[in-house]
Parts: sequence; C-alpha cells; structure tokens
Amino acid sequence: MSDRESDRRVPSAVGDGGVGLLTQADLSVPTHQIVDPDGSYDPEAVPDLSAEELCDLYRWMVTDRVFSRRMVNIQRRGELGTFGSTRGQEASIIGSAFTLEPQDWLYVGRAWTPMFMRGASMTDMIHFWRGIETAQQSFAKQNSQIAISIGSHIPLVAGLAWGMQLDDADAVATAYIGDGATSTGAAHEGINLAGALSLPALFFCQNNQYAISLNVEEQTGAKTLAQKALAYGIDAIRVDGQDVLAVYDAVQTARERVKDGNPVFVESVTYRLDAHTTSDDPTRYRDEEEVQEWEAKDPIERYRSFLQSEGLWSRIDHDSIVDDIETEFDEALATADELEERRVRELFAHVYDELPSELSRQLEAFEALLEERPEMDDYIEQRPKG
Amino acid sequence: MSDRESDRRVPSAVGDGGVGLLTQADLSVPTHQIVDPDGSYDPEAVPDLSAEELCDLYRWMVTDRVFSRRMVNIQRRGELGTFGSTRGQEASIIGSAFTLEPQDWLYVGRAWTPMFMRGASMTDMIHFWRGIETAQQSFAKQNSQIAISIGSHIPLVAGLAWGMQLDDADAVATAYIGDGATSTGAAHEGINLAGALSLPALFFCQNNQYAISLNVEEQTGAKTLAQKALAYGIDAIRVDGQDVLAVYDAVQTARERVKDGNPVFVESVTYRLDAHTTSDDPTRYRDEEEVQEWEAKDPIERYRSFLQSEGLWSRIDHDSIVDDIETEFDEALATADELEERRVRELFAHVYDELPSELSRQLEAFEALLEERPEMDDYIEQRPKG
Amino acid sequence: MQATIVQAVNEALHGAMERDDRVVVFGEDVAESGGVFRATDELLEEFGSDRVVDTPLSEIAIVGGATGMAMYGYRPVVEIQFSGFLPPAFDQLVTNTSRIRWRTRGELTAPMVVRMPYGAGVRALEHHSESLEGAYAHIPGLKVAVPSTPADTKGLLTAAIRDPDPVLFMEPKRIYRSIREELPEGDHEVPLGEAAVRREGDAVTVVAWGAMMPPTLEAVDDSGIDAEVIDLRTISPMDTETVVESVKKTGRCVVVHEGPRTLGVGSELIARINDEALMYLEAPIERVTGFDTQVPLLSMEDFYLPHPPRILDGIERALTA
Amino acid sequence: MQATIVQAVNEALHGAMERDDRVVVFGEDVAESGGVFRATDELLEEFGSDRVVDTPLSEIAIVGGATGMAMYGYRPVVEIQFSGFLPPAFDQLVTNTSRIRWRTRGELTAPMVVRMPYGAGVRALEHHSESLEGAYAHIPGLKVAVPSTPADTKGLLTAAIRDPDPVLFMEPKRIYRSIREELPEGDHEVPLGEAAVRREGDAVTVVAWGAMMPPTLEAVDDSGIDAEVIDLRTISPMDTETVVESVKKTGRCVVVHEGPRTLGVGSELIARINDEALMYLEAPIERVTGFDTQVPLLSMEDFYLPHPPRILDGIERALTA
Ligand SMILES: Cc1ncc(C[n+]2csc(CCOP(=O)(O)OP(=O)(O)O)c2C)c(N)n1
Ligand SMILES: Cc1ncc(C[n+]2csc(CCOP(=O)(O)OP(=O)(O)O)c2C)c(N)n1
Ligand SMILES: [Mg+2]
Ligand SMILES: [Mg+2]
Repeated sequence: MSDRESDRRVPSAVGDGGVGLLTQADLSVPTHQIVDPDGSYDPEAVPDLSAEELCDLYRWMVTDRVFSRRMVNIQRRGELGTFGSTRGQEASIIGSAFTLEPQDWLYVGRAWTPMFMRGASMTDMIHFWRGIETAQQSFAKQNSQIAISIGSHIPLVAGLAWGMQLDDADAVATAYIGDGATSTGAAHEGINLAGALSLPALFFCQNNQYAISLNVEEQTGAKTLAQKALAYGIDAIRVDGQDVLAVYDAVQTARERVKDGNPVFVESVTYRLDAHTTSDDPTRYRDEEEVQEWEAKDPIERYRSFLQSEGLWSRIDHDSIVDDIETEFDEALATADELEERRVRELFAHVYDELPSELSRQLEAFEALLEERPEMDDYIEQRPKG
Repeated sequence: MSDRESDRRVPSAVGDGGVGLLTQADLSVPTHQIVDPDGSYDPEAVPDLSAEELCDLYRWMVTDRVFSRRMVNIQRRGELGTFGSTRGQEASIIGSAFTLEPQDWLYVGRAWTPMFMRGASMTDMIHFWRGIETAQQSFAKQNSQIAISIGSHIPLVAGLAWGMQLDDADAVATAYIGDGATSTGAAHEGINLAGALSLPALFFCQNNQYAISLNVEEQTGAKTLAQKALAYGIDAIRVDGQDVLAVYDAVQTARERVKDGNPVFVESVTYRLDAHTTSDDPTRYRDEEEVQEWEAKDPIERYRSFLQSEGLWSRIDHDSIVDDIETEFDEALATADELEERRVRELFAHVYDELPSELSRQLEAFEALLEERPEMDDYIEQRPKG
Repeated sequence: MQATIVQAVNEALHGAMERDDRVVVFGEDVAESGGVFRATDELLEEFGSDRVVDTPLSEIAIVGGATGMAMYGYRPVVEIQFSGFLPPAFDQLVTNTSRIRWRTRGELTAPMVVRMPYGAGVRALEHHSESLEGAYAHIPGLKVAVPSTPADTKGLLTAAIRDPDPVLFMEPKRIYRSIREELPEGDHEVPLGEAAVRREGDAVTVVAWGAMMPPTLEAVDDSGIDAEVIDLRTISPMDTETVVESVKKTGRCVVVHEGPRTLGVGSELIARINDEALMYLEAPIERVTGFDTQVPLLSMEDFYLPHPPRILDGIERALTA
Repeated sequence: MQATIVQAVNEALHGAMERDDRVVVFGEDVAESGGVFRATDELLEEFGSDRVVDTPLSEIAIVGGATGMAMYGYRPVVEIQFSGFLPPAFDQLVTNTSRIRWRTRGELTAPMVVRMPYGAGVRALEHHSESLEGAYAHIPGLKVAVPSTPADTKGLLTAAIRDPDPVLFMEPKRIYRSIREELPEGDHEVPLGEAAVRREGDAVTVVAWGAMMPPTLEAVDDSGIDAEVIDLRTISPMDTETVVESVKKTGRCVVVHEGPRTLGVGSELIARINDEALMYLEAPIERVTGFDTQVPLLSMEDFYLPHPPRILDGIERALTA
C-alpha cells in the first residue's frame, strides 16, 4: 500500500488486500467539560464571566425548569394543545443562548427560554403552544423563530448567515437542532452549504439521546454527532451538555470562530428527562434506570455546587428566584387567557402581501356564511387555551 | 479542559477558552495506490488476479474508452440526444465493476461499461441515450439501473440492500455516485440509513473533480469525500482512481466487508477528461493546463506499463481489441438504427399494472385522433436516433 | 370486533404481516413505541425486529428505502408520522416510487404503501394539519386512497398492501378514534378505485372522503334533503363513473374536501363532470373546501374545516341556483 | 434589441441586479459557466462573485438558503437547473418559503424567485421534461408565473423579482430560442396575475400558457376560427376574470397545457368557469393536455405534447358539441 498524500497518521484498520480503511476508530472526539460531575473544576478553565453573569446563568436555568414544569401542568389541565418539556437540558440551552448577541439570529428546536433571554415574553410562548399566530411574530421581532418540521430550518439558517456575510454583519445565525435532525437531508444540505461558502452559521445540536422513541445509537452509526462536521469540512466541538460553563465556553468559542466565517457544529451531550411531548409515553421505549442515571447528572445541581465553591451561592436566593418566575408565569398565563376574540379575516391575512381576488372571494363568502348561519358556532370555537 | 472519554489522541486545534476543536486536520485520509504514476509497484501488493483477469481489465478499459469516443462521435452527427463521456475514468469504472457479482445490484451515475460487463448490450446503451424506454428494462434484467436525478438513487440502493439483508442474500447493493451527488439530501439520508441498519450497501463515489462546472473544492468544505463516511459511522477507502488495480483492490476489500453488513464508502479520485455531456463547454470553467495534467495520468497508459512489467503485454493485441470493439459498436449501432416503429399504446403501458379507466379514455381518444388527423404526422416523429 | 379507524389500521397490518412474509413495516417510532398514534402497536412483539423497524428521522430514506426494498421483492408498508412530513420525500415519490414500473417497462415494480395521518382538527402544531391529496394525485403512477370508516380502513389498506403499484394511504386522524364499528373478520379487502354510495338520493350528489364524511353525512341527515352521498375512497385512480352516473341522475353536485380549494380534488371532479355530464347540470357544482390559505394554527383551525352548516350551505346553493 | 426568451431572462436579471443591490443570483452552474442554458451569462463578470454564486448540488439548500437570505432582506433569484429537480426542494417550498410571511404575520417575508426551465421537447433525458405547475399552484403563499414571449419574460421576471412574495418562475425551455422579438427597453414590468388576450374572437375561448402558446396560436391562425386566445401568464394567483369574461362572451372554451391532465391547471380553470359562468356554456370545456402518464423519453416525447392538430381538434369539439 502506498499513500500519495503526506499522512500525519497511519490508518488504523487494514483490509485484506492491504487497503487502508478510514474508520471512526481513527478519530478521537473529546468532550469538553469544566465542572466535573463531582463538582471539582480547574479554576483556570472557568470562562471569564462576571459574578452577575454567573448568577444570571443560574437564574435562567431555573427559569427554564420552572417554565417547563408549569407548562406541563397547564397542559394536563387541558389549557395547552401540547408541550415539549426541556427538563434536563437547562445547561445545554442556557449556556449556549447566553453567548448570543441581539443581532444574531436564532432558529430553535427544543429550546424556549432563549426566546425570553432575547426579549420575548412567557405569554408569547404560551401563545405558541396554544397555536396563536402572533407568537412567531413576536419571536421574529427578536430575530428568532421556532421550527416544527425537524431539520427544515437548517437551510434557512444557512441563508440567513449568507445574508449576514453579504451584509458584513457582526453577527451569526444559529440553528438549534436535535440528534434526530442530523439525519435529515435538509440538515445535510444546509450545513454543507455553510461549509462550502464559509458562512457565519453556528449549528448547536442538543443530543438529548432520543428522537421521540429512537435512541441516538439507532439514529446513526456515527459514534458522536460532532464528527459529522467533518463531512462538511467544518469544525466541531463536543461538550458536556450538563455543564453550563462548558457549554457556554464551547459555544462562545464557536461563536467567535463563526463570526469570522468558520462555521462550527457543537454537539451538546444531554438528556431529555421528561416525555417527548405531553402526548408521549416514554416508558414504552426507555428504562427508568436510565432516567435515574441522568437525573443524577442534574445540570442545575452541578452548577449550584460550582456557585457554592466560588462563594457565589450566597448571592442567590433560590426560593425568591422561583417565586419570581412563578409570578411571571402566572401573569403571563393570565394575559394569555385574556386573548381577545380574533377576526376571521386574520386567517386570510399574510398569505400574500395583497389578498388575491380568489382569496377575497373566499373570505367574503365565509364571512357571509358566518353571518347567515349562526349554527356555525356549534362547530367552531376559538380556542384561546389551545 | 478535561476530556471525559478516553482519548487516543489530543485534538489538534485549541480554541480561545481552551476548548478542543475537532477539525479536518485531526484526520489523515490516505489514498490507496498500487501502481505508481511512474509505473513502479510492489509486486506483493498486486491483487490476486489471474493473467486472464488482468488482461480482461485492460480490455474493458479500452472498451470504455472506445465506447465513449464512438458515442461522442455519433452524437456530433446528430444521432443521439446527448451523451456523457467517461474518458479519463476508465480505471475507476472498470476496477470497481470488476468486483461485482451477478447477484449484486448496481445503480450507476457516470459508468456505462459496467452494464456491458453484466450482460447488457451496446445497443441497449445506445437506446438509453436515444431515449428509448426498453434500455432500462434491459439493465433491470441485470439488476442494474442508471440514475439521472443526481443522488436520488441512493435511498433506493439502501432499500435494495435492506432487502438483501432480510433475504440473507450473498450480495451487495452498489451505488455509483459523483462528487456532486455527495451534497444531496438523498445521499445523506440513504447512506445514514445504511450505516444505522448495517445494510450491505457499497457507495462508490467517483470524484472526477467536477459537477458540471463546479470544482469539488467548491462542492464542499471537506478536504476529501472519503471522510464523509465518518458522518454515517461507516468505513471509507480513498483510492487513486487512475490505478485500476488499486481501485479493484479497494472495492474488492470493500465488497467483502459490505457483504457482512458493514457498508463502505469508496472515494475514487479521478478526472473527467471530456465535457460533462455533449452540450457542455468545459473551457468556460477549467484550464487546458489542468486537463493536460490529468491527460498525463491516463489510467490506460499506467495499466499498460504494469502489464508490460508483468510480461503480460505480449498477450494483448491492442489493435485487435480496438477493432473488435469498433465492430461491436458498429453492429450495435446498426441494430439500434433498425428500431421498429413503436406503438402509441406504449406510452400508456406500465404507468400502472392495469390501465385505469381514465387512462384508457385518454389513450383511445389519442389513437382516434391520430387516425382522424394524419396531419399530426407533421408534428410528431418517432426519433429512433434520439 | 368493534374497532376504531386506527385500530382497523392496526388490524389490517397484523393481518397482512401474518399472511405475507414479504410485508415489512418501518418508519419513525413505529416499532418500540408502536407509533405516535399506536397504529403499529404490537407489531414488533408479534413479528419481530426484522420486519418492524424504527428508522432514523429521514423521510427521504423511508420512502426511497421502501421503494428499493419493494424493487427487491418485499412489500414495505411505511409510516410517515404526519402527512406534513411527506413533502421532504416528494422527490422520491415523483422521481422514483411512481416510475419504477414505467421506467423498467414492468421489469421492476414498487408495490408499497406509504401510510400517513392527514388533516386538521386534532389541536396539533403547525405542519400537522395539511391535506395535500390534490398534489399527490397529480403524480402519474401513484395511487392515493383515503378511508372514512373502520371497515373501509381495514379493507382498503389490505388492498393497498396487495396492490402491485405504490399506494399513498391517507388516514383521517381527526376521526381516528371517533367512529367505532364492527370490523369484517379475517381477510377483508375493499378494492381500490371504487367509490361507495353512502346514501342514495335524487336531489343532489354530494361527494366527500376521509374526515369530511361524518360532517357531510351529518349535514345531509339533518337537512332532510334527498341527497346522494358518495364517499370517493380512492382519489387516484378516481371512480369517475359512480360520480358521473349520480350527477346525471341528480343534475346537481357538491364536493366537500379539506385541502386548499385551488387545484384541489374538487376541481378535478368538476372537470370530469364537465367532460361527461355537463348538459345534465342544472346548477354550478359547489365546492365546500379548505381555503387557499395555510391551515390556521390550532386556536382557529375550526374555522378552516368544512362543518355541517357550511356543507349544508353548499348543498342548498347547489339546489337553489 | 431583438431577443429570445432566454436572452430576455438574462436581460431581466442584468437589469434587476443593476437597479437593486439586494438582488443575488445563485444556483448550480450559474456563475462561472453562465448556466447550462446561458440564462445567467455575464452576470458573474458584471456583478462579481458575491452576488453571483455557484452552489453545491443541493436543491434543498438552494431553495431553503434563498428563503433565509430573503428573510434577512436580500432578493435572491435562484436557478433550479431543470424543473425536474425542484421536487427535492418541495418541502422547503411547502414548509418554509410559502409560509414565512404567514407564520410571522408579515414580520418577515420571503421575496425571492425560483427560476427554472420546464417542459418537454428538447430531446433531453428523463426528469428533464416535466410540467408540474399543477402541484405548485396548489400551495397557498406561492406565486407561479410562466411567460411565453421574450417581452413578457422580461416583464414578468422583473415583476417577480420585485414582488414581495415568493414566485416560481417557470421558463418554457422548448421555446427558449425559437421566438425572437424586440424587447421593451429599460425597466419593463408586466404585472403578475394578469392574463393577456393574444387574439380577440367570439367563437370560442382558448386558454394556454408558456410553451403551449405557439402551437395554440398556430392552430387558431391556420383554422380561420374566430377564437379568443388567452395567455394565462400567471398560474397563481390566477386571472379568473379575464377567462370568465371571455367565456361569457363565447360560451365555449378549450384549455391547453403540457402537464398531466388530472389535477392539472385545466381542471381548476374549468372549476372556476363552473363557478361563475356555467350557464353561459354551450358545450363542455375541452382539455388538451399532457396525458396522465410520465413524459415519454425523448424518442417518443412528441406524442405527449399538444400539437396544433390536437389543439384544433379540441377547439372543433368545443365548437361542435
Ligand atoms: C421532518 C419531520 N419528521 C417528523 C417529525 C415528527 N417529530 C417531531 S419531533 C421528532 C423527533 C425529533 O428528535 P430530535 O431532533 O432529537 O429533537 P428532540 O425532540 O429530541 O429535541 C419527530 C420525529 C417532524 N416534526 N418533522
Ligand atoms: C438533483 C439533480 N440536480 C441537478 C441535476 C443536473 N445535473 C446533471 S449532472 C450534474 C452534475 C453531477 O455531478 P457529479 O455528481 O459530480 O457527477 P459527474 O457528472 O461528475 O459524473 C448536474 C448538476 C441533476 N441531474 N439532478
Ligand atoms: Mg433528541
Ligand atoms: Mg463529478
């Protein structure tokens, strides 16, 4: 066997005919971590954040947890269509979003609190899950969107990043995706485009081990999701998604590189502790034991021990943080519940900039019908509560 | 920075915050080669092929070249719709296809001679380029198909391999793809499925440097296409596509592994010396100099020098091989030209197993029209010559 | 056995897998968890992990993979979790699935079924409420079926799985569990391509399918109008004859569907009636359909759907025009 | 300047890029080689490699990337090399492109154009001959335009690029170079959504678009029949009024198109005429269309296309029925 390119490394596996096989074993993918599960850490490695910022990280993680809890609760009461809890993923979600600047774009999968961090209200998010169209409008005002069709947003994020590149913007476009999303053709084409054109796009992949019922080991033969970046010629970071400082550090590092036109793929290794959504029954596909193992890796607990070691815990009044969030949620819910009755015209608005005549006809006929047939009310209901 | 997994290797690049980046530089992708461009080789490395087989390789490569030349010529005379020449890729095409068994499935992009190797006739291939539906029927009889929509066949090949797996077949399903095809979502999903389910699928990628006008360096940020295999957790081999023995060796090695349910992605580094198709003008996007460089890497020349070194050249009568192929082509063309007039019903056949009544109505009305309006003949023409 | 539509799907799958070893079921979350609607419940347990497989999140690979597997000789029955996630695989349908037989002159075929819940009204998120049969039935080489009752679900799905051509099987998820009826025992087949007359009548022909059947029947029943109600059942190939014969009798027609009005199946029905029964028409054919808008999110989705009063309005228009 | 349709595309692109910095052109082989049909010739030289970009072989990324770029504020005009390769991006159209405005209540929009040569008759391989406007015009939120003359090509493409909504611009490649006419100078716009009456007449209304216009006009001209010929020009939104007014006058109508008959645009036209002018009809509306088959490969593709005698046959049927 003779290799034509100067090789830094002899391939590990050798085929029958002496053919060098490139395998995953040739690859070493480290997982970035700052705070050990046992709470120990190298102070040198701690990112340069102020005490206030460090406390903010805590507050946002708790916000995330409380918000998920409250949403699951009101869904159970029938006050939401459905909801996807983020419990267990708080470090992953908050550590990453904490790095983003207002001019950045954010297109998320399972990650709701980043919208609050960017200025959206909890009412907006309740509206989102209640299927009220103004929610995405509010998110859009913060350069943010939620994607429902898995992977479909990744080409959009590449396109947004391309716009930033043309515009010479000091910003990045960020896609949050799940482990499942990495298998989609849309993800592939979008990330490859970003790599080919050196677009300022950041791909933050929350590997929470499951796509509904499918474990990530069955999602792909790749041992890590981070290594998928090599297919696009972009760099990757794999990070312990239960370690908020490591996630922050990784995404901050990534963001700096991305801004300069080096797209980065970050795999955050985490776990969805709750059901996929409120309609899912996870006992059908995973063991309680596994869940327990990950409960033990609680990201908020780990971070609390760090704050204690740093002497910052005294600055935090956990109960009052929770109280504040509960109050914020109560108020947001009350506001959401007061949703004004909406007009039928809204259904026809924003399909196009101007209503085409065929659509006008449909609208007028429908309005007339509603007028003429009050019995329609027996069948249609505005569902302000989803 | 602390790595939680036992690492065989420290990552090469280090971010600001001490975050380990996984980059392409961490990867070494050797290119398998047996016969050096200067003709030298290690006799130990030569695959175990009989003298007859070694001579067959030569004959098939010449067949490939002559067939392409003749097809380009008849296209220029207006006797074909269009044609995509394979000149320059002969070692890549023949070395790979020589490994396949009749029970294997073959779904190709730019590779025509493999169809002949599996029993199809040159007439079939002329029919294919003349747009005559029976061509793919003939290929299908040999478990083969040609894909036109780039990348679209890769999920099919995964599905065929899945069938083989269920059937416990001693066979592999092989997709030939180009460098361009690697960017498609279909390729991504198909290869990932093969990796996730350990399907007996072999992906043979002819990196001929161009997708029409786009150089492979602009196709993706990845430095090699082979490394894309890591995204799917499957193994890869990169091979010098101008070295027919190396290609044979690589694909043979791959095929053995694939049969056992380890999909392999082979990147064959080659070059398309002619235009993309007869309608393409490559001077718009590449330098004559580059073409010259690759002309110098002629795979047939390289293999001839090997045969000479092995004392096998004397067994080969190059001119008579060429003569035979020319004769075969002449006869194939004559047969193709004699295409019988086809019936209109054929357009409606095989849309479904049974003709739905709406389609019957359309067919009957059309037949009646052709009967009633002989002036239709001024507008419609059966084009037996494409 | 009394069963709902989703149970009928499950029953048909069990039966098909029992009778024919070549039937293989795969898709997202169909095996271990039995499908998000439990349509594939207990298949893994009964038929094992070779024949019931959870795939990666890859609609292109699901549809394309099924096509390849069918070419090889199996009979894949795949699930797309919601019809809003079939569009990523549209190319496989257009470029491969629908063309294997044609491209190889019958040498190879793609006998397979793509099952998917479709339609609005289950309070789900965006992309979970669409009805795109109008686009799919435009593709030559594909068949499209939509059941509206448990018995038909069993029968049509059984027929679809046996069909030598690829079938898109659209399941009306809004009524997945709202109707219950006795399922015909054993091997029950309802042929594709045949509409069912649900109610005979002379005054007007009303054509609907899938989740629109219950509100259509309700509208007719409550009205006392002597309408003939046809359940189209198969969108492609379409049973033009049953519709045309009925319209020749009644002279009036209403089509009810969920999908967008423009280029919806209603337009095709009107075109075919135009072809064969125009001179029998006493009034314009009425379309009671989804609007040419996106399906509203869940808080307003009721407004989008044809409900009995809107259907009745269409019928009355057709009667009085 | 005398120009062909493909030159008119090029001229419109040059003009739009000159006038508006936000216009960016990308796609496969559009930059260095100027497009496989040379539609984007000289754009790279004139506007530089920031604004004229060759992309990887990635239809999903081209359409989805354009959508993101448009959301950001640019005006991407992308090329899909042949319309047969748009289906891989169908999901982006359905799930994103057509919904950005709607989903964000107008906060964000996707003003972009997807250009693509469509249709049969250029002796190309499989997948190079389709006409799927029937499927695309079914998607709410998208516009679909099809020019048939060089001047309209320039005007409609200019309008499409300026349009605040996403437009699919289907270019009739069969007549890319077969018609030549004087192009209006400078900034020439033809509004989307307005059909053109190409010939006035009282006997019958004939509606066609794109590559079907020349054979339609030929059929009418040779026949001496006093037909009114309408070039639809925009498929979505459709100019129902012009068609309906004409049919009210003539009482007879023929629709000519290349795409498959079932659920083709002809069906929608019939449905709309049914809605608004049924009682004016003196005969069934005739459809002269592609068959519900795959487009034959090149040796037989002529048989698939509506040609003047077939169109004339349709007209005569409409006149005599
Ligand atoms: C294209 C598409 N296919 C299927 C679905 C249905 N679905 C919703 S979430 C989900 C799993 C997503 O998994 P992952 O990407 O890991 O994200 P997670 O839910 O774990 O955050 C699936 C299959 C969808 N939304 N989109
Ligand atoms: C999905 C799709 N998009 C575009 C095309 C048009 N097209 C035909 S060949 C080609 C380039 C293919 O490049 P590559 O995969 O490298 O194969 P090669 O032609 O070099 O063998 C393109 C863009 C196509 N056939 N299919
Ligand atoms: Mg996940
Ligand atoms: Mg290539």
